[in-house]
Amino acid sequence: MPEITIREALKTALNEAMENDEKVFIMGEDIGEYGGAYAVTDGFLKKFGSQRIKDTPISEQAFVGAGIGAAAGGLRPVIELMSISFSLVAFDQIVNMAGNLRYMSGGQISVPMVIRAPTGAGVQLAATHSQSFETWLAEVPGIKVVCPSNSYDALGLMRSAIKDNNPVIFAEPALLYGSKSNVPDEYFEVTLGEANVSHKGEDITIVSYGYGSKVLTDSVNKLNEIGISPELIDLRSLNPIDYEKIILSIQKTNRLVLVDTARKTGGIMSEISANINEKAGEWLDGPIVRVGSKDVPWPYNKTLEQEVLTDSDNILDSIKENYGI
Amino acid sequence: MPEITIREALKTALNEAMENDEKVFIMGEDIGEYGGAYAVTDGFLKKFGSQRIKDTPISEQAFVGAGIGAAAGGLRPVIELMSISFSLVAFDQIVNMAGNLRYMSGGQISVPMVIRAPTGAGVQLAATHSQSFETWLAEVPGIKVVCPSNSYDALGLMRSAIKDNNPVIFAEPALLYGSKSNVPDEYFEVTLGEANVSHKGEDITIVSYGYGSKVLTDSVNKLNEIGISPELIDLRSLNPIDYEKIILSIQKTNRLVLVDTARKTGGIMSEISANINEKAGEWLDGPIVRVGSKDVPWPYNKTLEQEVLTDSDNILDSIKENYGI
Amino acid sequence: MTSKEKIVKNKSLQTNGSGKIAKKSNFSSSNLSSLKKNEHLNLFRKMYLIRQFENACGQNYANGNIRGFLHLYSGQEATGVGAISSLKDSDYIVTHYRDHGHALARGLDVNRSMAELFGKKTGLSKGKGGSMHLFDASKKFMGGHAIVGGQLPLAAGLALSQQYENKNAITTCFFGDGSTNQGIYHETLNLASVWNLPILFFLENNKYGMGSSIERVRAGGLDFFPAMDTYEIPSMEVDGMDVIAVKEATKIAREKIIQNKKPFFIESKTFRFVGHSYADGQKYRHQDEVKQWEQKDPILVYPKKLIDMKISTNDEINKIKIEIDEIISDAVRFANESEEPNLDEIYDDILAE
Amino acid sequence: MTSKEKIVKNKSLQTNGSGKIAKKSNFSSSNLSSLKKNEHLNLFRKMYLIRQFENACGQNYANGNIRGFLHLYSGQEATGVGAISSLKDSDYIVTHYRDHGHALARGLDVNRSMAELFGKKTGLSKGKGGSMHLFDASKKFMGGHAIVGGQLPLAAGLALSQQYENKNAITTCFFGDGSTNQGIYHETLNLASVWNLPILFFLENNKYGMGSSIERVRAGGLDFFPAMDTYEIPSMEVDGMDVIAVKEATKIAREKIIQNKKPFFIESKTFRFVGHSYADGQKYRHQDEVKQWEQKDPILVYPKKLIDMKISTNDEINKIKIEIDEIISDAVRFANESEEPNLDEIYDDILAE
Ligand SMILES: Cc1ncc(C[n+]2csc(CCOP(=O)(O)OP(=O)(O)O)c2C)c(N)n1
Ligand SMILES: Cc1ncc(C[n+]2csc(CCOP(=O)(O)OP(=O)(O)O)c2C)c(N)n1
Ligand SMILES: [Mg+2]
Ligand SMILES: [Mg+2]
Repeated sequence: MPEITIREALKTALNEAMENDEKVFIMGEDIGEYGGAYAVTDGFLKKFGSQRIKDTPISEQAFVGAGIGAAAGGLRPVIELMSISFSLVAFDQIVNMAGNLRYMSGGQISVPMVIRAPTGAGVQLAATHSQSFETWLAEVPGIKVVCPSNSYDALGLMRSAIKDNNPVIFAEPALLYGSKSNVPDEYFEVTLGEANVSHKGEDITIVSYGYGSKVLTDSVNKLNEIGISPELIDLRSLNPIDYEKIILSIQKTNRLVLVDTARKTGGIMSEISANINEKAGEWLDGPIVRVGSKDVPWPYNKTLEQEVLTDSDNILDSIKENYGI
Repeated sequence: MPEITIREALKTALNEAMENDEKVFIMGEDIGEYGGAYAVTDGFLKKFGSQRIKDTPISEQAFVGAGIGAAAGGLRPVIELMSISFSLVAFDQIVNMAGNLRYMSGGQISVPMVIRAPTGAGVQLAATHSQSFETWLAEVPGIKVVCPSNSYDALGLMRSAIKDNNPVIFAEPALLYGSKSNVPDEYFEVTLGEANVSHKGEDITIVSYGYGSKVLTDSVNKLNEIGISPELIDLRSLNPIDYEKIILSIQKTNRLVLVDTARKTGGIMSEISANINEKAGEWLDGPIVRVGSKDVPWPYNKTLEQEVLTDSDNILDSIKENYGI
Repeated sequence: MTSKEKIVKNKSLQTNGSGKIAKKSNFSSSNLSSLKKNEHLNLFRKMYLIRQFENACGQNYANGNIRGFLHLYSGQEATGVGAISSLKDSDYIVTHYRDHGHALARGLDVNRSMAELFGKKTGLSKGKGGSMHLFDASKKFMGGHAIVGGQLPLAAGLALSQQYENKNAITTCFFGDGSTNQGIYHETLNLASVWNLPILFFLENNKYGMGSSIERVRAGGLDFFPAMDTYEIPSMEVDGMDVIAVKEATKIAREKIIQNKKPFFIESKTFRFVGHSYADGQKYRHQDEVKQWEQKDPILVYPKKLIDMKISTNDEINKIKIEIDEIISDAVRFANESEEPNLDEIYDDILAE
Repeated sequence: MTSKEKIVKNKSLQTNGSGKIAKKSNFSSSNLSSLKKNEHLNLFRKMYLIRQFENACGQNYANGNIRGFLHLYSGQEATGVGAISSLKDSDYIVTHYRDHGHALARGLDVNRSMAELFGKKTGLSKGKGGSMHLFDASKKFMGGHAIVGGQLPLAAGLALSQQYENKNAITTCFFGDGSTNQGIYHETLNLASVWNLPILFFLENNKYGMGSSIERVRAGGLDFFPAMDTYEIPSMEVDGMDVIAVKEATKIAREKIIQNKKPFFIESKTFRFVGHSYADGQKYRHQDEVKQWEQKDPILVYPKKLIDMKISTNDEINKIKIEIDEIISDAVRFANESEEPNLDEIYDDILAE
């Protein structure tokens, strides 16, 4: 395969799973006749029929809950939410039901289900439509959470997510559906929970994921220009988090920058910062620096939104400021 | 006033507000005829009538949303949720509506509303009923969050919360309703956002809130016994967080322990750890230590639940381990 | 199928003998003759088992062996037992936190049920779930759910899996009157209807959601089943204190679901004789009302009828009672003597392999 | 009041002349004579203003001045204008993301509305809200809400504040057919009925929720108003393409709400001529259906009738059009020339003092 977009990667993984496993089906709002709000399932209804491509009413509580039930009954639902912001109306089902069902039943029930949803700001959808609730969901013990930043990961993670026997939240950066990158022809999977050292470097470890990883890629040159060689880690998985890879990297660089395009406060990076300080603080020569979007609701205006959203300048400034470069 | 329970403190504050401000009213499930699941509003229906003490259907989305609307219309609703675990079914209204309404309208609308809810584990209610979602809500920019650990704070914070012109989540530790402490006769308020140095000490700063602060109080003696003089800070407010007081204290003690009885991962303490490391890491002589409940769903069995729940032994062990005492 | 057709089919149900609104006289214990003696005694056995189980729960809550919230089913036995006796082993059952009755009616192990309430390792959910979370997946008993209304879409999803795999089976979801005020109830009814899921919505209308009488918190009166027209779901009302009536209504409902390939709704009018949970002082209702309903206590009325109609004898009934009392004290002993879970079990059962 | 009484009151509405289900002929533009000429021209002016505003929006979306999601109201003008013309200044209005029509009908500043869509400092919400979040609290226009169904309880709460303070006013909440599948819709209907809130539930049934025809995603057929019986909320259906019909229906509804102190529900049958949002290719419906509805385009039909019936003249109509076109180009110019917000405004308007 040549360069493909993340949209195509997701489509490939979903199509494959639908072809290979009859227990896989897809449901969500306007995924069938409309073709999906972000066109990921375009053409699927025609190919797989309405029993396996299920258009739902605008009832997130009910169809997320029905997904959980279908999974408990042995199927492998893939559920699309039009935005991870809409997960809030189904939060009880996701957190309390999907997250606790196995535990409350003493291990009797499995919930092999994927919830896909576009996430993040940057397209001027304002306060209610630009959020990143995967950072909350990543704190629920019984739920796995992943977020790809490129087509390889999108394809590999989705293959693993659909095969996984647990609820997996699959957060898709809304800004990246059209972003292209190379994907090999041979079959591969990306194991859930494994981070990726996406760029080798010596001076500083920078961790991010999803759209943040994309922003980071743009920062590499700028950092090189001022003589810094960054090592980039793409988390890919927000729960579980691959602390091993992060620690291995800071043992070399002794510096850690955590970048998120979700809001800085309360994000997954706060958790990583606290944990690395506890587990591996002795390896660090300076403070762990978090760079995240500003702690305000998302504004509609483009300039304001861009001001709030983490960009490569924010990363550079933070590094300069904190490491006195 | 002599010693009163937190329940009585809350009752006092609510009663006072109802008497002094006609715009204040209370609504929630079974707060009227039943008297409230935790009896905080017992007797109120008779005194204030059904127009101001509104029993609601089991419709958290609708009555939380109606509270937001009533507040936007100029009233000052106090809403009771039977458990903060049930906030999940109304999460969209709380986070997206209450949290964003002012911003989205360019500052035209205020939402002076209090949502009260028992929080936390410890009474064997199992996975879905023992959670502490105030830690998530504390990350929403447009919402304030407080949590008292004693009767003085319960009374003073509730007075301020009802007067505040913003949505305030008032998390009440379920284990502490019957816990007694002194409250002065004179009128006082506790400013939202101000932490309390509840115990002066020299060697180590320990921060907590709510039931965690209660556990801490029990730890003081044990720490004294092994020759450590702890300074205790009770956050009282989870958003905003009083970083000034924390930093002031660690400038003296150079050591920081963060204690939460909510789950360790993703809690407010991760945020504080990350922030203090960034803002004041140079004052610290050792790693910031978080002590929190274990990262598992809450089990029903008492022994298991106690094993998950943070207790004073966990705190002691962590301090010993991390500071080599 | 257009929605017009759907409506017509519903309507036809009214006339084809089964009745959209089942007249209570159609299914009542006056036609006791439809069942064999053995079946009658089994129904009584189950109901009495539940009652005594609940009594034992109450005692063991009072003495601290059981903790957390305890919601007893006493008074509603005819509903759970009647309904579940008409379901097949291949059918899924889902219910809410007031779940002991359904669990025992389904035949879940009495010892392991009690042990779960005691929080023991031998409990159905290994002591992790407690009273509100009884599960036995091997018996297709899928909980025990504590968030009001939260179990409804779970049940719809299980029904979806049955439909998807062409199983000749249904899912029955029990829920209370209070849960109809959760939006998820309406979302699920609509979804189930639009997707023609093989699900039996089983409302146990005991007139109260905790301390709230439905008259105070619900628009639309005291009956819920008429609103099912809105969702094009055929519905029935049944006297929930009459085990035979409930049994027959459920039998018909199950047949309709399988035959018409669409959901069905039963509203059972019933009553809990006790408080919402063990702690409830019941200030919100008169004891008169409770007393009146106690006249219909299936544990008293049903065996009396069996004896009156010479289907059974006092001795036979007493023998069953003695047997059951034994089973219950064994269960309490089993629960008491069972081991506590190991501390490290807190980390088990979070994620599947 | 017991629920029985409530039902009776609803029923009486059917017979007291106002009609539970309003016959379309009762309120239609054939009785144009009920209004003064000036009123007619104002209705047309508003509808045309909205249409031209939307056309300008479309252009400015295409050229990048407007971003995010843009949901146009074209086709539904008779509904918004008719309804809001019968409301009083003291009434609150709440709506969803398809809000331009309601905002302009309410008389929100055209320049500041357009500036909001351009994200400018002079916008109604200072550029923070955009197309989906128009607000003008001074005109009791309380948004513009982008989570489907999310605005319903907000409206109920505003109505509660009016009831609580004995204001002689109501809250009108607009919402789409798609939002009826959100549980919050049902929760709010029940709450409003139980609490007798002065709220007008105003459904704009345009047959589609994004790409989903109600026939595919809703049980219960094409009409929503009959289900209001379930909630004991009196209801009416109205031809949403007929501005006079909508105006009169709303007038009656408002009177009923004030007089009977309880909610009311109007279902307006209408249609959006354009896609759900600007990006929508409309694969899910035939252009034939759109064409058919365009026959009823109120921007064409209504002035033609006014001219035919000699209430107005071609010239007068054209004069209005020219005026409005001017207003719209002024608004676009205003929006274009307005300043961007300052960067530090991101920190404003989060918390109140
Ligand atoms: C979302 C939610 N809100 C509130 C509660 C608290 N609660 C538990 S049971 C109950 C009453 C439910 O009544 P009903 O559905 O009639 O069932 P019943 O108890 O009568 O069997 C309430 C309010 C809850 N568990 N979940
Ligand atoms: C909870 C939620 N789910 C999904 C969406 C995405 N969405 C926005 S508008 C819409 C369709 C709503 O249709 P309807 O209520 O009929 O209003 P209309 O657009 O026809 O005016 C959908 C699905 C959303 N905004 N919120
Ligand atoms: Mg009930
Ligand atoms: Mg619509």
